[in-house]
Amino acid sequence: MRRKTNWILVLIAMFLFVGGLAAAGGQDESDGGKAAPKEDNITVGFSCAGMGNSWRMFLKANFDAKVAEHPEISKVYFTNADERPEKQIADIDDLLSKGVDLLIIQPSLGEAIVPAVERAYNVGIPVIIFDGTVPTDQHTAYVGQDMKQLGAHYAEALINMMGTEGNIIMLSGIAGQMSVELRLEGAREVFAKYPDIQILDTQYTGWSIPKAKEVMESFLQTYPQIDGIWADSGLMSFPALETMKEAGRALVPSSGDNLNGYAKFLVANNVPGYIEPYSTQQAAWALEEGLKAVKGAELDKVIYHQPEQYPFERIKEIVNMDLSDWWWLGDDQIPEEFLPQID
Amino acid sequence: MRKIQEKLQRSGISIGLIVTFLVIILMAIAVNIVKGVNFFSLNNLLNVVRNYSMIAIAAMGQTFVIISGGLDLSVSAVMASSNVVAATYMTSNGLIFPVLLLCLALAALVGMFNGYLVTKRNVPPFIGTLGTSIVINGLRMIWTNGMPRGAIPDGLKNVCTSNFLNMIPNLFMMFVFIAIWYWFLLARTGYGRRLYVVGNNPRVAILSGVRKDRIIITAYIISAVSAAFVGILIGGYTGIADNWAGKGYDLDSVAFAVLGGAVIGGGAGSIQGTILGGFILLMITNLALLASLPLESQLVIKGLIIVTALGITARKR
Amino acid sequence: MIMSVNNRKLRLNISSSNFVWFILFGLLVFSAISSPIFLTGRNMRNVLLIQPVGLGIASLAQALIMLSGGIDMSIGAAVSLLTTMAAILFKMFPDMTPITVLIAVLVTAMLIGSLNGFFVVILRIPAFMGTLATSMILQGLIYFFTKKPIGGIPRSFRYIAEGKLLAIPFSFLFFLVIFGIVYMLLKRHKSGKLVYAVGSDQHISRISGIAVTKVRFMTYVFGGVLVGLAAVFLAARMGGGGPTAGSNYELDTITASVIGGISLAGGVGSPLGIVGGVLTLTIFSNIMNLLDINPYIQMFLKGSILILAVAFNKVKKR
Amino acid sequence: MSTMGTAVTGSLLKFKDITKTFPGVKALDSVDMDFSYGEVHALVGENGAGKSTLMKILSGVFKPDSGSIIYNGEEVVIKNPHQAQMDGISIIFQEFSLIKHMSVTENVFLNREPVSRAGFLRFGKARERVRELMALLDINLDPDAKVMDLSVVQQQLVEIMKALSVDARILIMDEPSAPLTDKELKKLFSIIRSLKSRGVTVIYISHMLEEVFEIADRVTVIKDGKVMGTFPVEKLTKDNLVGYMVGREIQDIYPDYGKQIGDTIMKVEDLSCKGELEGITFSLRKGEVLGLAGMVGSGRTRLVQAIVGAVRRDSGTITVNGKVIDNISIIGAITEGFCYIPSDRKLEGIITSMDIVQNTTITSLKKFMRSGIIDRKKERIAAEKQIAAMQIKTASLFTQIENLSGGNQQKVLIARALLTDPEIFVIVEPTRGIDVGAKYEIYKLVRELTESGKAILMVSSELPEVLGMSDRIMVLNRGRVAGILDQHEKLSSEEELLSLAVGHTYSLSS
Repeated sequence: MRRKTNWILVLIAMFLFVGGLAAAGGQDESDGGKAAPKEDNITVGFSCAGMGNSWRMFLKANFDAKVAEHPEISKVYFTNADERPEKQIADIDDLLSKGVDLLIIQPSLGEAIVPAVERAYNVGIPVIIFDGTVPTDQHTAYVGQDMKQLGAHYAEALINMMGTEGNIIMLSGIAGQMSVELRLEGAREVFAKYPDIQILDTQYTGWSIPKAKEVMESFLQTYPQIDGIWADSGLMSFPALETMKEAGRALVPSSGDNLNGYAKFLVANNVPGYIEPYSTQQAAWALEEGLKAVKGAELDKVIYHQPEQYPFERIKEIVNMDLSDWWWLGDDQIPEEFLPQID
Repeated sequence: MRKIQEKLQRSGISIGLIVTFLVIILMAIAVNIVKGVNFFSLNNLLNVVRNYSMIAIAAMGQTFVIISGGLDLSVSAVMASSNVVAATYMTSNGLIFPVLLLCLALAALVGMFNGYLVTKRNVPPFIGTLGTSIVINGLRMIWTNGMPRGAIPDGLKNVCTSNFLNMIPNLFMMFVFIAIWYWFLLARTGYGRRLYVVGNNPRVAILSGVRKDRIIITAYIISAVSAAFVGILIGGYTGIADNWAGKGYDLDSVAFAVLGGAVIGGGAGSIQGTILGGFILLMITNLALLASLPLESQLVIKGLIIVTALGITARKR
Repeated sequence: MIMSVNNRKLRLNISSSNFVWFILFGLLVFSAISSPIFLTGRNMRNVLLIQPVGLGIASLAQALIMLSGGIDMSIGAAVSLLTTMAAILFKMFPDMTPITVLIAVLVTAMLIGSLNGFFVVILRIPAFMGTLATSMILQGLIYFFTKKPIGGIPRSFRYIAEGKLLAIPFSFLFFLVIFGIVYMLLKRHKSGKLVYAVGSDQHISRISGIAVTKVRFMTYVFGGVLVGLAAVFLAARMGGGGPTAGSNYELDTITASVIGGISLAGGVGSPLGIVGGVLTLTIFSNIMNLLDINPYIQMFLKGSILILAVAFNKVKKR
Repeated sequence: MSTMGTAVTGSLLKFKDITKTFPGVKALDSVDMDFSYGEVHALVGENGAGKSTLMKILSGVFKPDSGSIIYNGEEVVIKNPHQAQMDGISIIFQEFSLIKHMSVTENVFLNREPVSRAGFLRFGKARERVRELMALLDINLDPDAKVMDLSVVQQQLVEIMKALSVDARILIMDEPSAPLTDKELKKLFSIIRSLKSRGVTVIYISHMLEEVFEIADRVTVIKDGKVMGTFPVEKLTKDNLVGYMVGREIQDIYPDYGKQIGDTIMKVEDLSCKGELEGITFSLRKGEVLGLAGMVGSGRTRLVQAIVGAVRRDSGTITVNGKVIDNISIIGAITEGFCYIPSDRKLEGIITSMDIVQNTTITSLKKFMRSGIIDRKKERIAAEKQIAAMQIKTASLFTQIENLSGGNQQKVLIARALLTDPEIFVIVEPTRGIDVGAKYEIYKLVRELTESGKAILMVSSELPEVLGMSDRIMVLNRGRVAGILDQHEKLSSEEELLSLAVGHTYSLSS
């Protein structure tokens, strides 16, 4: 038995050795030049940062719907980095091995995938980044929303609703994520302009609803007067308001993205709030721009889109109280077959 | 002094835990003086115990597994799954109870599978339950496609967010009820006694006619069922189905139990210890929030508290 | 002679460290058949010589600590901290040479290892909780310095991951040297014997005259250094770092080690198995990407394979 | 017998006023002893008398509370086992100190591996030295075999090699002979003699007084942590030595038997376990002690395991009280009236973290439960009764069992078995590691059991014990019944038994 095992070991070792040699000897496919424009039979690689929440599912649904509009796309390869930069680097390399014509990247940790992005760019294909910056010149374009501005819009809308003086609390998602930190930064810059706005406290909630409620409960404990809630997402303002309601406190203005649960709560309780989506269209936008690049167009380095903003009156008009809490306000236009399956 | 120590040991609560508890009480007083927020105000205490109740139920389940010599890292996967299943099928108030039973039954299957891996296949619990948790998460995501269906019925929301006699959170009442049962099961029944024997010396257990595998599998079932129940409570508490409900509760529940005197490797641990250990960790979080400490200090303090409590206990042994 | 009458049974000699090679072999054959791209030079190089290196070195650290009877739950946070630290150093002192940064990272890593050693060995806190506490403390420390990811690690440093020496990726040589050292120390050096002995049975080691406390402490310190080396490679590969750069690394390294045949109870396993374990994980992820498998199904398969690999390699159990 | 009276050339080691206290127990009380160059110094005393503690102090495992050790004319402090080794003090521990995942060679040289200057291992050299040691001891083992694959005897030989591989000036042997066969014991003795002639001091701890008389030059008796005296071996007789040890003279350590043997209670027919046991047939009667003897590896352990359901049998029938019993689990065996008292108390017997009551009742817990709940008062009363009947010496019912002596632990195990109302006792090595006084009490207990009609199947490696206690003796040889000796007409001799066990004539006094 032992001899047999050794035999297999030797076989594997040989296999690895041959493979390694082949790998070492193989030339880099990258020639630094730009790939020739292509009009059809385009393969697309989509390296996503992670899956597993509704926003990402709608992002993918919008993306898939967009793919269907483009018959020149022959195949889409999709990888999931599970929020790990190292996995994403491997994913990008794997996609390059597949020989895709267009690479769309949603960075898990932008700063930590720079070399992979540069490698991809040097292969000569268009590399489009969205939902999180990658600090390198070597990509074709950044497509998406200005996250700092989004945070600032939330802050401004909050001040519009509550006035230029009062106490606010800030609720953020996962510490260390660029998109989270930029929203926070944008908001702080706005609040800094209003000396009578006092930021009572800022806490990260890890985008966990029970955690948000726990944090809010202790805020209510500590601060008798809260006039507004700045949250970087509906996922945080929704439980915060819910907690206030349970505690019997008067509901206050808040900000957030287009999570249907948040919108439904605002309307049901008739409390003013401001919604500006962090759009689930972004992957679709990136695809649209990327295809232009594949076909030979020159793109700007940064392409910002501004989605529709929803003041409270507008929310009341368009909210669909029958849809799931995890739906996204304004995403009704996605064709049925691409939607995450719903009963 | 030795007498006190022995008493404590028999009561299942370690010295380190008591010392740490006193330290935190002092911290709470300090916060009160400096920041002017009173930790001990009834309202705040009720808040703390409400949050505490859910994870503590899971941690008590975890305690059974740890005493048996195992570890259950599939707790949060089970929570999230039962949360999502509940939201999907509890379409009306009338269905709350049957669906609750369905979730608990499914969880029992998961626990059985964990137990099977650990007992019949000799898989290290760490890896076996980690594998189970990845599989369950995968299955759930395939099923929900990332977006939980359905909604939490109002009845469940009301039960989980309102208070008994307008004062004590219902969640806490449930916790107390379950805690008493679990304590009784562990300290007063044949099952509990045998669980300790199995965790302490599995060989003796077999030779004494204890059905070792059955005891261990039951421990995993208790843990999984507790987790599933908590998953549903989280649903009621937050009012929204969440694919990642209870994220991070695996390690948290282990931390509760170990801080409370359970030993990874088996044979020691108690419900009362886990309750106190968990309460200490929750107090730290709450105090940090009351004192407006930023995230970074919260993490460091939590780590240091764990080290202190366990370090003192280890020294005294 | 009476001695020769014994009841030693013939046993199937598939020890768990060998078992991983069966899995790996199966995976290789499956991959080679199912995807034409798998065997291309570019993919082979990525998957065999570059992608496994970071996890490989970190798993060596985990395996070393597991062999001594411990476990290290702080590897993820340590990798995050150390990569972030490298990036911060380059940002604050752009003129710093890569060697200086490397040394600074390794020294810090050693301190982290010592902290683990202090908690677990000196304070005698159970390894799982002690290192978990370290992990919390380290994560907190990162947030003290920065909440944002930090990039900008210069090309000279990135050579470690991207460079080539005589047409061979430098990353591979980097791993080979580290692996060689760990292997020699564990299998051919007295200190390795001590680690195995202490991991198998602390009491017996102690009465055999082994300075158990010292051996265990040094294992954590040396494990820390290895985590530092993994972080150096990852910083070079990622070109930056951040508070979540190493998330989940502790569980990945444990998974790789266990698949590679390292016992969670200590004292059993070979560093060679780690190579098998890490390659298995890397190739699995690669072939899943190449075959464009739905991420959730990937998750399900990964968990199933983990369970199967561990649950059914127990041929030798008597 | 002892003709080896080597000239005593002065003191090598002295204990002065050594005291050591454990929680609640004074293990050593002002011990003064001295050991000479090149002598074999036996240390005897009941279990728990403090011998092992004293030796653990000498080898650096424990530190004394007070007192001093004078070694080679200088006062020394032995901080840890490593330092003891460096000072030339080597020990064979009573409990195995081998690492089971490691090979023979690795174990022999653990922490003293032959290494190059840079610390790299020299495998060739280590193996070579192991072969030398094996040649010296006339052992035939694979130097690369894993210890976990070795039998108990083989492990003990590795243990001895490990101790001998140190260039020791003092060699402590704590019960080295327990698992050894006679031939190996003789070999061990000849090695001890040659060590002695090289000036090595051997401290020999044993319960087997025959051995002490054969090998020792001087004997020190310890009782309750105190030295009762040191005697040249020539001045001692077995009786007065036992007298010093237990504080009373024991005429006959085996109690008389009642000889009230009743009907057959169990019949085993043609029992086989593949590769280990073949065609075992015998019967067991009420009120009888059936001794089960045989060399290590003869299948004794496997046979009792097959009977109590710890392993499956491949064929054969077991009939208890006329009822045929299928392959059963241990739980089944307990309900059928079997009880099993294992030899390795620490591994298979006691539950270390629990108290005496809980240890006593674990097997019969059902009796004290009502719908799953333990009636703790009932449990305590039942345990108390047994503990009193067994005369277990303990401060409290709630003392952790770890803190009891070996003999008392064994009594707890018997009490545990009794609570299940068994009819057939299967006892393996009932007195392993138990001192003379306690042994007698255990024997008495066994006799009382037979008088109340219980049947006893007793496995023992100690020939005098088998011969003294058994009504009949079944001898196994290579998995088969070599013969059954009936002791009623006349007592069998050790020679008769051994010749059956090894399959040829064998003389003890060769």
